[in-house]
Amino acid sequence: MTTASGFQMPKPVLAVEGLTVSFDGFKAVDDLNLYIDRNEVRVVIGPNGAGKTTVLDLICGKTRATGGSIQFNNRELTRMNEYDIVRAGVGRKFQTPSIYDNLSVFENLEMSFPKGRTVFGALFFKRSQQVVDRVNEVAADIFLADLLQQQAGLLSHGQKQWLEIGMLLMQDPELLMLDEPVAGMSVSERAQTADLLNRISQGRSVLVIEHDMEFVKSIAHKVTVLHQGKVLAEGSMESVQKNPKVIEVYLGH
Amino acid sequence: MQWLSDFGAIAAMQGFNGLSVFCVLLLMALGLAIIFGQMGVINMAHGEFLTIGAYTTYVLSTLVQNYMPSMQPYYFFFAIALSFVVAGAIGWAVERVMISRLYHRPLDTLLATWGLSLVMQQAFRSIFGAREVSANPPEWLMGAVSLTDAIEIPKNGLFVMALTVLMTGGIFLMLYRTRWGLQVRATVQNRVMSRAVGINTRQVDRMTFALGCGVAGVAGAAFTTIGSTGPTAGSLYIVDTFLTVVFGGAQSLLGTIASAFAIAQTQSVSEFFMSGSMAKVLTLSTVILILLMRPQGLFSSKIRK
Amino acid sequence: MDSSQTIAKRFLPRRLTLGAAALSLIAASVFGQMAVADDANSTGLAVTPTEVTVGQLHSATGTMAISETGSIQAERLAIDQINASGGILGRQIKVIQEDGASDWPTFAEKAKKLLVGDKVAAVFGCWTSASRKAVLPVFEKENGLLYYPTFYEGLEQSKNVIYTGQEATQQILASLDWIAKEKGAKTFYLIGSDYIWPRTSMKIARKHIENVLHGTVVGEDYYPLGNTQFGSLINKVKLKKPDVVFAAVVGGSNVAFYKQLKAAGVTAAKQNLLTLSVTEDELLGIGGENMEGFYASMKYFQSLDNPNNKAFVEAFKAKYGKDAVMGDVTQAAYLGPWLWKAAVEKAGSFDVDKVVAASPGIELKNAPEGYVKVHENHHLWSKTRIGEVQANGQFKVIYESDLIEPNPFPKGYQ
Amino acid sequence: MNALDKLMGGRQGVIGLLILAGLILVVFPLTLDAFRLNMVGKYLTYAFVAVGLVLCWGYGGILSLGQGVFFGLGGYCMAMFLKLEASDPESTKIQSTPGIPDFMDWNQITELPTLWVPFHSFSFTLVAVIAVPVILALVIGAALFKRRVGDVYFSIVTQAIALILTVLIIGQQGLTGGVNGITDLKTLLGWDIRGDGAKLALYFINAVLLLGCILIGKFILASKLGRLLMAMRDKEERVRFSGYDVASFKVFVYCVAAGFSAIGGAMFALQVGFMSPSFVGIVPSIEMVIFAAVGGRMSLLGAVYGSLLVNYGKTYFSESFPELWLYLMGGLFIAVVMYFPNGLAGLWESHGRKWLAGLKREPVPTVVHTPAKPAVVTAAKPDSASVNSSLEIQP
Repeated sequence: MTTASGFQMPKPVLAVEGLTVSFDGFKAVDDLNLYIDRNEVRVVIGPNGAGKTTVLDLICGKTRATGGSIQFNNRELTRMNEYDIVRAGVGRKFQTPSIYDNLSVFENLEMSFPKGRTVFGALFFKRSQQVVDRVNEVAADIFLADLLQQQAGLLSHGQKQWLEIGMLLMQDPELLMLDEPVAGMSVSERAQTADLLNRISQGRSVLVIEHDMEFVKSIAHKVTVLHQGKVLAEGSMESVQKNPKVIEVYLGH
Repeated sequence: MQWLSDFGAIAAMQGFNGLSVFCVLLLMALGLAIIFGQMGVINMAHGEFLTIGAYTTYVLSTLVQNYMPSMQPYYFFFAIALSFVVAGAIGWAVERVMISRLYHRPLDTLLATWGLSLVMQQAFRSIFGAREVSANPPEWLMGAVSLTDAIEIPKNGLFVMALTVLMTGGIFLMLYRTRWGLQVRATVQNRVMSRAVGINTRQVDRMTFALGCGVAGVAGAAFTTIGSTGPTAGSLYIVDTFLTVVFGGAQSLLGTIASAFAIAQTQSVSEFFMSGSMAKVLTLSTVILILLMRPQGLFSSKIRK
Repeated sequence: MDSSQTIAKRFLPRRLTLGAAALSLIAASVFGQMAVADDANSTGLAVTPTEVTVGQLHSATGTMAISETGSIQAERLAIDQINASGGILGRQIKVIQEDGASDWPTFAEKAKKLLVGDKVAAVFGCWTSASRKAVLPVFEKENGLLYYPTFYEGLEQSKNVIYTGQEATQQILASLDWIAKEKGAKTFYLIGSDYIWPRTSMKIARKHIENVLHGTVVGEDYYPLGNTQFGSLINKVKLKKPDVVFAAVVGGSNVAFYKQLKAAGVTAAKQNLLTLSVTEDELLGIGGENMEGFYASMKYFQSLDNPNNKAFVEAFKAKYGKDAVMGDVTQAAYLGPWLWKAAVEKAGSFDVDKVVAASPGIELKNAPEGYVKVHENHHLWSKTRIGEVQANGQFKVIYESDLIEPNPFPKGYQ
Repeated sequence: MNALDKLMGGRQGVIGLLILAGLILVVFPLTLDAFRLNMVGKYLTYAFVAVGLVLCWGYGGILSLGQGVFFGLGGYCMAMFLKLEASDPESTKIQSTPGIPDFMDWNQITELPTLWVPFHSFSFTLVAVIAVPVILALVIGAALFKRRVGDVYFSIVTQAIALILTVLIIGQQGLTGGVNGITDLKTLLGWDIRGDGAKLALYFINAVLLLGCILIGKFILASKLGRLLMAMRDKEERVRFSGYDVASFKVFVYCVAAGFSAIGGAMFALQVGFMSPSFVGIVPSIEMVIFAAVGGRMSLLGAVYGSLLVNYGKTYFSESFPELWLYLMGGLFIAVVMYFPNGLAGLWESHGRKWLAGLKREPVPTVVHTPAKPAVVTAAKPDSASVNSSLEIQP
């Protein structure tokens, strides 16, 4: 266990150990260790092809690991299927905003409400007051309170990003994984998002992939640098930025 | 004792039979492997392109018979070439007016091409009549080569086999050794990117589809030596052919070959021990069951998504 | 309730109907032709003083069109000839043709249309057993009259159907006897397409071979309709070396089967083959050279040498071109209208019940196949012939049986 | 909106359903003679399949080319019951073994096969009609969807299954009646189903059942499950990572579609009086897809009109110009798929409504989505059905 993530908390929420995946021999993620604590916002950075997105895929079950383990609240995720991982409390936002263009903002959020998830549950699902309240609450969080009836396809790019984050919040996950949440956002939107992330990190852990260093600075408690599927460096933003290996990797090509 | 040697001979011929069934299946599947495997287009009218080849051969053979009987022994090679051209040309046209508009809707391509197959079948019926016709292949293709007095190898079987090897080899070279093949595979991998690097994907698609249909045409020509030629002759093959390609793992030409071999041998061997119908059921069910357990087919590479 | 009778009742006082019926029966038996013409019109069928309507129900489209075209043409030819010779009971025959489209429910549907909608006096049609089975209930319910031309598996006998083709035993037994006698055949290999006619035929054949000829069946195989790969089968034949291959393969499979036999070197020189399913029609597709020297068992061949047949072939070619060929079924279909004509004239009425009643015993001396007679069981007495395939796509008739009694429910063969 | 409205899909939906009901329950019976009405009845049995296809193809994005399998199974279950009733020892006394179906007798079968025995019971038959096909669908669906088989693979596999079943039925003719199928069905519980009166009654039963299936369909689409189906077609990954077992939903609609088809098959056997493998195979299965496509793959009601129109056309043209028929059928199919992916319903949405609104000088109902009116949305987004259908299996 690296000293870095060692001793604030004996039990990290997420403990990734020796994680490895290879596609036809090519190791996209190679013997990776990663520990994230409650209330922590962790940002993973690294050059393209470093395996950042693959790590998220592995954690949420989209890709199956070739080796290693992923412990989430002492539950082994590597052998669980996607929806069980989600139900266990892991939420994941995709790189390109992935929402239901045909449905209204309200319905998009409603979809993620953790009720009526089985076939017959869905068949007889009733839009209770509880649901409506929750939706309004989240909508307020993600700055879309007055766009609830809007058809989601018509939202701006930034708003779509928020909506997807909102859909995750509906599930009230313990671990929130965001793949480039501010891509394509205006400066002001980025500020709002940073503020949003800081708010929602309370009581849960957030794992973010991001390129925009300004944004990273504004949210990251700790930064992990990936390179060729391995952890190159880990620590505070400052320490990482001083790290010669990191500089070499980033400026080296 | 006599019986034993007989049995050896039969075993040999049975093995050969398996091989020739394999070649037939492969020859049919090749065109599809290109169109479906490489382009991801489901062409339900594939069987009809096969029929086009068969009819082309039939027309040519009747012409030869009536006008230049002397050519009888040789016309067949020309017929094969012509079948390729005709089927290919029609395929090119079809791609242009129909397929090209449906690339983003694979399921709809399937339905539209099925409609096309209906039209083509009726067209054959209107032009050549509903009756089965028979292109008579050159004499040298008939009869069998007797290795021993017991072991006899049908010549047309050998011929189809040779043709299959030739076609397969050719397609392999085209796909993996030529610039065109590179473009095709590039387009398959990433349409947008290929366009960006200056590949005329439209052109590539069109040629690929035409090639696939052409190959089907050749298959049709070859089948006139072993099978019948009728308006619906091609549609008989379509399901087996698709299964072969799917079973092999669509993207992989090697897979297609392997699955054609597997299916053919199962069919041929089981036919030897049970009634033909049951053999068919057994073979298809086995394929389906394996597909249920391994939907990506025999050969398929794990892709980073 | 029988439609034609209800209508008859509706339009006529009962006594008159009965009287007329009785009268006509007497008239028919005594004066034959000269039956009371008015009575013929009292049946609720589409019969006017100058015209009588019949239906034709075959597949003009779909997979079966291949086989049924010949029948359509033959029936037309017969009807034209009858009309030319003054029609029936002084009436011209009008034909309504419906397309069964090779689809069994469509057959049933169109049969109902012809009987209920068009009120046709008789229907000439169907080819496959499946289509016949599909229309049979309709004909029995609506009390129609069907003339069915195809040689078939038997095991059926309906008041409303006249079977102008041979039933299985007629076609099979005589030919088996012949080949056993001529070729001293003891071992047989039975091969068929996988549906009821071949299977039933082969069952009859097996019983006859084992119980009567005291031979052995060394193999029995069925392939799906449309199958085109017979390599394994051919190898099995080569292994078992039967004296005779007894085949009932149909449709596209036929072509593949014989081409591959020839390709594998299994020719008449080495192997006796007797088929139930190859007529001149099929030979067009197979190509005579691919089957040369093999035998077919039919009741009719185009090459049959008698004046009736010469006239028939001539007329047929005159109407449909010199390249037209006539097979067994074509000829059987041609008999339909003539048999109906004879029965109607004997009954002196188009009323289905009367025509049916009059049918048994009807003789045709002008039949291309020679002489036929309608049996009480609605099948025909007929001769069975063995034809040897010639390279030119014709058959050489090398054997002719005596007149054989039809026996659709052969005891000891079921 | 209130429950009923939600179920029917708003006023538009209610009106549409009423019009259809009026047409098949009142107009047809009054205007058509017994013979034509019986034909319409037959067409309507195909509509069951088409309605099912709207659910699993139009909304679920699952194109099954093997619906004939379920239609056939349902039909055969019913036919087996009817055949047993028709083969009582009295009417089959000429057979060497009286009391068994005639075709079994021809195949030297001397006692009723075990498979047939339970079909002496009508209640068992009714259960089997639905259960057998649905269970099969469950197995196929579970096996394929749990493994994320791409849409096209699924289509091809289902097609192969249709082929297998056909060959099997034909091969086992001692058990199934082979190519001829199970023919000459006479009575249902002693009630002669061949008379015009009976046919009329059956027609109404059929029509009511069909409307029932449509209502079930509307209920499913109006529920959250309906929205989930659309969401899945749109962003399957997103749905999966919102904690849903995507496969189970696909299996569900597939089973529902199978169940509908089976009912259609059973009603077919009852109304037409026989069942044969020619409804199980590949060609009939794809034709049933045409019905749905022509009517509108996104519209339950459209599917019914599609079935009626295409079949009427088939009958009419094959009577008038047999030669042209296949050209028309093929052409129609190509045209619909290429230019009107949403079929008649789509055309109605895009033109009919405006026209109607124009007549009534009412504001045109805008094409904005409300969950209960999915057909409307997708009219705006024609090929969304297959936009994101991918060839390879998603890893």
